[in-house]
Amino acid sequence: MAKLIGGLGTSHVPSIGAAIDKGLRETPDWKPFFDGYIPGQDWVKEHKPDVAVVIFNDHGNSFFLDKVPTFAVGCAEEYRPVDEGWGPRAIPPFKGAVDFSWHFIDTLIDNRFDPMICQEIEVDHGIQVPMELFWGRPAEWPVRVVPIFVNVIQYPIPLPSRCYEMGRVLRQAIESYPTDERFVVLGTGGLSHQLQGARAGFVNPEADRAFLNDIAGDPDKLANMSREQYVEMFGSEGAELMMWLVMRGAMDRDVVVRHKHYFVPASMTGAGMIVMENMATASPAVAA
Amino acid sequence: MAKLIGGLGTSHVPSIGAAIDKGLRETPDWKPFFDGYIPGQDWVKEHKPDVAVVIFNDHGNSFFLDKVPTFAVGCAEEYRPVDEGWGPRAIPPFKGAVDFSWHFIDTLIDNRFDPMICQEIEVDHGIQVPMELFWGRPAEWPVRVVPIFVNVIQYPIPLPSRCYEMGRVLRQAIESYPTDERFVVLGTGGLSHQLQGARAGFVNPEADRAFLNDIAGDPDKLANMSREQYVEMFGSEGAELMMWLVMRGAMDRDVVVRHKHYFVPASMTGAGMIVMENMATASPAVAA
Amino acid sequence: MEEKPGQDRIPDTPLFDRKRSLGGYRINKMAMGLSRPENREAFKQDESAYLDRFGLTPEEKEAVMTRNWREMVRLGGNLFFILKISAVDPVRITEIGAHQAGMEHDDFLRNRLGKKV
Amino acid sequence: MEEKPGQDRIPDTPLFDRKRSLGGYRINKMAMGLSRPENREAFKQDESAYLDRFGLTPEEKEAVMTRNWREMVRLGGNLFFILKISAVDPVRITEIGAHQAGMEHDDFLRNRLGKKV
Ligand SMILES: [Fe+3]
Ligand SMILES: [Fe+3]
Repeated sequence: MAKLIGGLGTSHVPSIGAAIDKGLRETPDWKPFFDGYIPGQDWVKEHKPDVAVVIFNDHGNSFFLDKVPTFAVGCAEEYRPVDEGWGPRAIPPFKGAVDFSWHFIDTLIDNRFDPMICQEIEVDHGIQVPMELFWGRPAEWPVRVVPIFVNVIQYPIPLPSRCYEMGRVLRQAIESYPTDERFVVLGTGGLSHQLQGARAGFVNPEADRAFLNDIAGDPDKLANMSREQYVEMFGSEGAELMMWLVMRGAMDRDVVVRHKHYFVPASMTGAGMIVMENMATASPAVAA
Repeated sequence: MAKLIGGLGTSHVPSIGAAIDKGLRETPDWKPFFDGYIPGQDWVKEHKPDVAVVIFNDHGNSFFLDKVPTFAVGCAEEYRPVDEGWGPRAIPPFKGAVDFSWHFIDTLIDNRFDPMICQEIEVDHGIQVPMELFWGRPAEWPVRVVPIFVNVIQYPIPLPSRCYEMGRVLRQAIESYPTDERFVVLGTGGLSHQLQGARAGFVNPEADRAFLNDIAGDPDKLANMSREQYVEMFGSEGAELMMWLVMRGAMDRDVVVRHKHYFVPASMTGAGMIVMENMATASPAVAA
Repeated sequence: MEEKPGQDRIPDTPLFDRKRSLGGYRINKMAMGLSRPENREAFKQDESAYLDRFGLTPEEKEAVMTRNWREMVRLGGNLFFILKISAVDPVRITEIGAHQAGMEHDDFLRNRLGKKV
Repeated sequence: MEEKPGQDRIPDTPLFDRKRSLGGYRINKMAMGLSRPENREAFKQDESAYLDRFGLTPEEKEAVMTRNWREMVRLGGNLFFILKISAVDPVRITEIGAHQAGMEHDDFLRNRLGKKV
């Protein structure tokens, strides 16, 4: 059976992609941010996952307001970067883990989830940036992906606890998948930021740091918070942080934190990263 | 609070619409079929519902296979007939019950359903034909509609029991809606038919008649059947009959059957109709 | 990943599962295109060129151009999409059914649908 | 049905709820259009004509043409859509933020984002 080897969390701010494209990595504004991801990149190199399940939201690029899915799961052979207004970014297309995607969709339906099923879809910075942050900019991505789109823009957005539940179903799908492939799950988005209204520019480093602790140690607390609490604590756009709960729901109750990083502001956002392994299967030296 | 005054069930075969368009209502092939709906039309005239919630499936007209929602709920001001290949049919557009649609969507999300939310969408014969069968062909529809699209074409399709559960949430939304509007819910599709494969032309009048009994008297049995049982019993396309469970799930356990009709074949389909009221609120003379 | 439809779980009953949806994607997309008047016109004018626009394989093209409904379905075509061909090039749905059942039309009406013909 | 956005549930924090989604539909659809190169070209060539294609009201047009971000949001514009305007007519997102906060750009960077400027 397939195996879940880790849960990763990261922000997905578009300016991060733009900074890479413009060669700003070593500038004083960006260096401390990017340096924080080096341990995450090393972890990925060492653990060589085959499949990355990436939970993110579309930002008015693949979906318009005419038809907004609450959850959408990709099962395409390939996902190309979408034109967000500046032309599609020059990064390699993502190869899909098609067969697992369908297995996951079957498992979702059996568990009373109602996903939209996407055989043909383009993807925005919501998945691009996390992939670049952990895998750099290879000529071809060394992992195949399963994109999970969550509506966190148009209300009603899903309950945080529903995201957490979806993670449990994802875990079940991975553990019932008859290959020996190695899976990582990436929760993306956040941390605190607000782009609209008179509170624009709101960041909350204290809440962000607490979140990075709780996502590992007390995820039930985060899953039981209301949508309004997310907005209040992390800003109107920072509420997307609830997508990390899908990733966390796929993991065991007890996890080991391998790496963690926080930097503020990346553009207008509190930017965080975490690498976790399940305690039960973590290498003994560290788990002890 | 709003009130559920009845649950209607009907087939939605496209040939029915074509027969109306071509003026075939009085031909020997069609007259017995259409005559069966007269009591249903009378019931509607007498009870004057304000809002019709219509559960149906799109037939490769509003959605393609690139992005297939499991459940989609309309919240548009207007739903125009889609071009199914013959040009859009000349019937009046449907007016949406916009505010209730959003209330229903909120209620679904709160109850752990994951609908796609549609503010702009065209509709096919799946809703057109049922509306014509019960309301005739008025210059303007005297009810506003809430379309609920269910994927019954591309597997995995939802579980019958999930459809039934959605009906309970629909009921909750109606009963918590602060107007005095009168609601009917229409389950549509079926009954037995198969359009593809060597078993094409399969109809099962015996199973259809049993279904028309059980949908009133023993809906739990129908909700607990598997998707495969639906296909076996009602044909590959007849399996869409499970959509009637959304309507039935919105009603009380005990109902009164006001009218019922069965005719086979309408085109290649076993065609059925039912009109039910909740026992508790049915007029005493009949409920007794 | 197998591209072609597999065994029917229920005899003679093709379920439109992932394999058929994948395998029939080109045919179905081509047929979906026929819901636009300009595409119906293009299909009428030069069917072969219209089919090429959607990248149909020679096998798929032949199935469509010979109106081989059984073969279209075997290749993953879903009836709700390919039915749009009958909007351009009229054929009754019962004829499409009879063809798939491998029966004469009258036999099909009589024996499958119980009609008196 | 009220068309205009109502009270914020959380102070100074417009949630993109049904009212804003309905009210801002035209602005957002226009902005979504800018994800296509030919539309970006049309916007650059004749902004007013491009906006008319999407049926913007005079109030909406004025908000867009004066790059009044606060007003666009008040009218139901969602930042993820209207941000595409900045792909055609460059402006930093922090400037858009500062405008909405009603602050000078440097003050905004310093006091909201904690930057040393
Ligand atoms: Fe985001
Ligand atoms: Fe149908």
